[in-house]
Amino acid sequence: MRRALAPGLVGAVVVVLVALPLFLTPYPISLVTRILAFGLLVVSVDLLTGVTGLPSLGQIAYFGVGAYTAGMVGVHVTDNLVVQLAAGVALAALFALVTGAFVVRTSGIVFLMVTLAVGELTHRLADGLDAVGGSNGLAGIPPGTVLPGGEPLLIAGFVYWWVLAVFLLGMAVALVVSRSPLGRAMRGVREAEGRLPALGQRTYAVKLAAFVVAGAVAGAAGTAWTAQNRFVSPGDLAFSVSAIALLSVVLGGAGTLWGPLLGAAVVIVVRDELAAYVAGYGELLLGILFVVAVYALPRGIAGSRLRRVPSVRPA
Amino acid sequence: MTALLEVEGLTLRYGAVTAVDDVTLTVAEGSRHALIGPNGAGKSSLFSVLAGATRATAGTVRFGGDDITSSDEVARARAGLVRTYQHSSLFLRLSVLDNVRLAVERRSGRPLRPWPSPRADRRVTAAADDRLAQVGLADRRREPVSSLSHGERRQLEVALVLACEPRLVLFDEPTAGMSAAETTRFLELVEGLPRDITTVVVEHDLDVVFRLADRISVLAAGRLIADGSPEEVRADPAVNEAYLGVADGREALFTDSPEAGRP
Amino acid sequence: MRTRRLAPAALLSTAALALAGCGGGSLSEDSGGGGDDSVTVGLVLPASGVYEPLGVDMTRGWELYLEQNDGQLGGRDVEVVTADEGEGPDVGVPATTRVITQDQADVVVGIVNSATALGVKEGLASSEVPLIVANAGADDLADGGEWVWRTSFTNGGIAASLGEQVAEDVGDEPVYLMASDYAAGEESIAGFREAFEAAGGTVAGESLTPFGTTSDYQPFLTRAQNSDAGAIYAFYAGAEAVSFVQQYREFGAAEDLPLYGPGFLTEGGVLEAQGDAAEGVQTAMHYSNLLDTPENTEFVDAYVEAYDAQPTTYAVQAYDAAAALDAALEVSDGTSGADIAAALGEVGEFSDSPRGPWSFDEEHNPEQTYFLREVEMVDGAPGNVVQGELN
Amino acid sequence: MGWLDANLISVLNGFALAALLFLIAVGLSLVFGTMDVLNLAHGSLSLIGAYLGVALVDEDASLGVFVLAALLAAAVGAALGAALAAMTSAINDHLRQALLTLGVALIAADVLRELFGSDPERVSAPAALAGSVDVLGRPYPVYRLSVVAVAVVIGLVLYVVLERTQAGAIVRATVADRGMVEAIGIRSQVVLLGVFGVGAALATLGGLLAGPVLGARPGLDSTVLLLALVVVVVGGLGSVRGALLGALLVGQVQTLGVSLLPGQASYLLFGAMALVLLLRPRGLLPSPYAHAGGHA
Repeated sequence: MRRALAPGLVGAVVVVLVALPLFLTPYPISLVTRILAFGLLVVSVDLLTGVTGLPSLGQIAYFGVGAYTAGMVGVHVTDNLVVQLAAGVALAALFALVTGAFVVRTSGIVFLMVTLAVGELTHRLADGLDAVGGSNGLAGIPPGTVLPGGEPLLIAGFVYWWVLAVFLLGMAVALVVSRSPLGRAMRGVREAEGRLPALGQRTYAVKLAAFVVAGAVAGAAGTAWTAQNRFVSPGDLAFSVSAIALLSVVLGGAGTLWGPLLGAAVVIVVRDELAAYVAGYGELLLGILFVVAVYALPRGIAGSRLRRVPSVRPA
Repeated sequence: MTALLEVEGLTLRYGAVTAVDDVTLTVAEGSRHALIGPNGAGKSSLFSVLAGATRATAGTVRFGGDDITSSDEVARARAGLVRTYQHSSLFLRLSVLDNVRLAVERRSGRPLRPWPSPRADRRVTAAADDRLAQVGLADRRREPVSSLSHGERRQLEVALVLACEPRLVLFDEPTAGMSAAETTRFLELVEGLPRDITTVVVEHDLDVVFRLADRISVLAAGRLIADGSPEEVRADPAVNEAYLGVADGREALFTDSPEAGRP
Repeated sequence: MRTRRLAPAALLSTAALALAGCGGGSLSEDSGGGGDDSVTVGLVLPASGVYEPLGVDMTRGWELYLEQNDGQLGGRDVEVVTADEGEGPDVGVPATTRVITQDQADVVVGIVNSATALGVKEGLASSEVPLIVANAGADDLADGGEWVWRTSFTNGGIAASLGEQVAEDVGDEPVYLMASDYAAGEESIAGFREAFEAAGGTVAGESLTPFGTTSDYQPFLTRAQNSDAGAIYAFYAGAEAVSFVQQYREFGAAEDLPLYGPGFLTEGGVLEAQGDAAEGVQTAMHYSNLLDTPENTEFVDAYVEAYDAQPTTYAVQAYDAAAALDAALEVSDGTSGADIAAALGEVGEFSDSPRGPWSFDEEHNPEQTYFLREVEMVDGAPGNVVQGELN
Repeated sequence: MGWLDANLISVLNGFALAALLFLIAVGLSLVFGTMDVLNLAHGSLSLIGAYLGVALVDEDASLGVFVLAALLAAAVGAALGAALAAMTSAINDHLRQALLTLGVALIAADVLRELFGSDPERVSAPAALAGSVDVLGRPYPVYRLSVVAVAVVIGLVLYVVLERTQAGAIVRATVADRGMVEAIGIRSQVVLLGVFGVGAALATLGGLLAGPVLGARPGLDSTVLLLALVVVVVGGLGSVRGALLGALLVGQVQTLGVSLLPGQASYLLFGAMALVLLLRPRGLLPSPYAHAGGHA
């Protein structure tokens, strides 16, 4: 089945990523920074959608909680990024636990729509809460520091390194979980949710655990987003971001974790970078990309070494 | 011999339809019990109630002395009352090994542990491999289930069930759709199960039933009309009549189509 | 299998190598352009999303000024790099980041969305790049800080200019306030309420209407009609303004409740779509294409000739942003961001703007005249006819 | 003024909105029920209908012109629906369908923007239905009242066709079990093409009829798509009656609900949806024929 990527390869990729600021100028490095933060959000969507088989349009809510928490901690408490990360992840996981307790009772299209509702309600809450800046967003977040009393990170390359660290941490959590007994149970839910109870396993517990882990990873992604932009606005929590995140998963190859990451990179590069050459047509390019991908890459960018399984409908 | 499963006055109604009507029966520990009956007799309904997938309208079910009438599927499985599925319901895109590991982990590991632990994982894998060897699938352990044949999938079903360390296994028409060779292999597998695992088989194929069972319960129109050794049941005129409505029952008993029996 | 597993690394390293062609590294402070005598302007305007019509008008206003000045500002050659602001900060902030880091812009002009403007404010300040806001109206965006200048308006300012006039018009009757439920709407209502109540007016009620669902204002219009209000003050823009004014007419509110609001309610393409439904709506704005001054007539003629369309307030804001930059570069010592920001403080009054004379106040917002406009049919099409000055 | 007097107009307006939502959403629901395709380009179909209104119906258009435009919109919709059916027929996975149809929607949005510009446009009601009549002492737009009538007629026709005709029986059977319909020799591809065509035609027709109420503008496609999704999921996927109930509920939430709880207006729609789905995951009136609507 899904064999681990060769450790050597992973190591090489990490080395390249760490070395990037040595030869990339500030703009490309900020682009890669954005891809990493958004990519981590997409990985959290993949944990639910690809690994557990629960298509989610709601991870943006936990991303938002992480991002706003980091911002609020930055404005009111401390500019220490480690504290912001911890607070963001903790609150996002807590929010995922509270909402997930209800949400994971559903599955399939209904899960998709309930998570959409959670995402939209969070979006509107951010828009309406003056304490977090309302529709104008939360501005005035000071540049972060890594060590207490250390130098604030103002230079693109250093901000990138922090975001990379958060990314690697989140990615490690996702990989570890996906290879754990919980990960196996999550794939079990995806493959045959109805079968697990007959083995004595409550799917509710598995789904809720997956939801909380995914929420925490999305929260980490949110704090990374804030660390880079030093600004959060309700626009970051829009339905379109959720949709693009979900489609990045499909584009990359659901369930593989690294495939959706590539999907996220392709989407950001196409929408934000290529689009700069044809101003105003970013969405057109994205649309063409999606349509072409469906036919040209039937199993996503990551491909799949599995034989295609004929889809079996539950009777 | 002590009773492992005791069913008393079990009734299941869907609106005006009574699918299971006041059934009382006992499954002895270590027995090879079979549940048969003509089309629409209520076998599947009874099976579903015993497995905990459907809630009975009335009556009680005791398992190992405990009242499990209101326990759900999960609680019954944990207590050692485990079912198989008529249509293979496996984790198709997971490997054969992972399918069994899911069951082993539930039983003897920490199924929700969110990190791998080499030692615990080795133990689980070893236990899973034992089960696979037991059902003869050791050489397919790395394959995805989707690449298994129908018969192999039924073998894997058995491995999954065994991994749950059951005291009683409910088989739901296990040989439906199998070739003759597959059926033979499957029967050998079930016959080879240790005696501390009790089995209850719901089955259409009477050859299978009479080869496996040491005790047979017969349902007709939701009621239990006979309950005894294979010889007693074979000789029971009520059984023959229920199956046929005509004098010679044996023909029909063998030509029953497996599909038509489901409500 | 081997090759497939290599795919991510291959992709990443190719990307890295390709990008490395840009040379450099990103571990040192970046001072951002300024080295030579020409000026790089980052023009960040929406080319997609709901604000695209504003982006079109503003690009035209900007280009018209440059054309009229032979592509030079303050006697220096200007290189313009454009970026799509999109609909919100999620697109606009990275776009702005690109023009200042990648394109090394010395100054950024544009920004329609207030959230985007607030989102880029810090980054621009820390990069020492001045921002000339040509639309975004958030009240505290320009606060006298060194790097932000605004040629448009403040939400509260426009709203406040109407207060006294409406109080006078309605006499004893109260006014019902309505606005789209986001920051600009709240600021607009707050600004109006303060000035209106100071002038002796009373408020009958207030509704903030939700965004982006059905744009159905009937429940709120009915509330206004059921109140004892004698007039409505409303803040809407774009498609919302079209729906609102149309429903204001259809549900009969127009029959007994005169409608007042900031000029976005009936500006440009919005007014075209509203057609005669907008007749009689009275708005406050710092410009109207029907303003009868020699400066404006000349501007409108040139604009119509160039684009075969009537100019809007948005176009004038961008036109004046170019004028402000022109004036600043005229007196500036150099072309670095800091030079330009310092020079913007010395430009004085703009006396030949199409909107009439204006200057930067101490918070760097425009000190300007607001006009009371009323929608009337002019040559068969609705237009914002200027009724007089507000202040 | 009594509570009823004050809110009756909101209730009435809720019905008008529900009528439009029903027309647009019912196609989405049927296509999902029969083809198992979640068509995210559904909102684009409606926007195309609205822009057809912009192009064909001018301010003093007669009722005849409006009806012709409506028929043309339906025809265009049917053709586009057939094309979408062909595009999605080979793709069984819901997520890849979503990728494909959302891609189509993004492309359609930019094409429409090229053709009609990005300014919001108004779609005129036919001259005969312009203006307002007094309802309970307040002016109410005649056009909205007519929309309710049209929706009732179309809803009845749909109901009769689905429940009382041979074609309807085949469609119902396809909802229940696609394989079985093929087994008895009916080419389900034809059924699916037909349903997609009709569903899309209703979407464009609904879009055109909604024009004088909602206008035509970039972005309206996704607004309409979200609303239609809420309507069909709340009502129960694959069922005409469900779509109707969902539309009625969403219509009232958006008018009466907003009028009673103005402070919570922004949260009402999605809050209501979340509540319904948590209590009744398959929607209020799931199709009696449909397989469990839960799987993705």
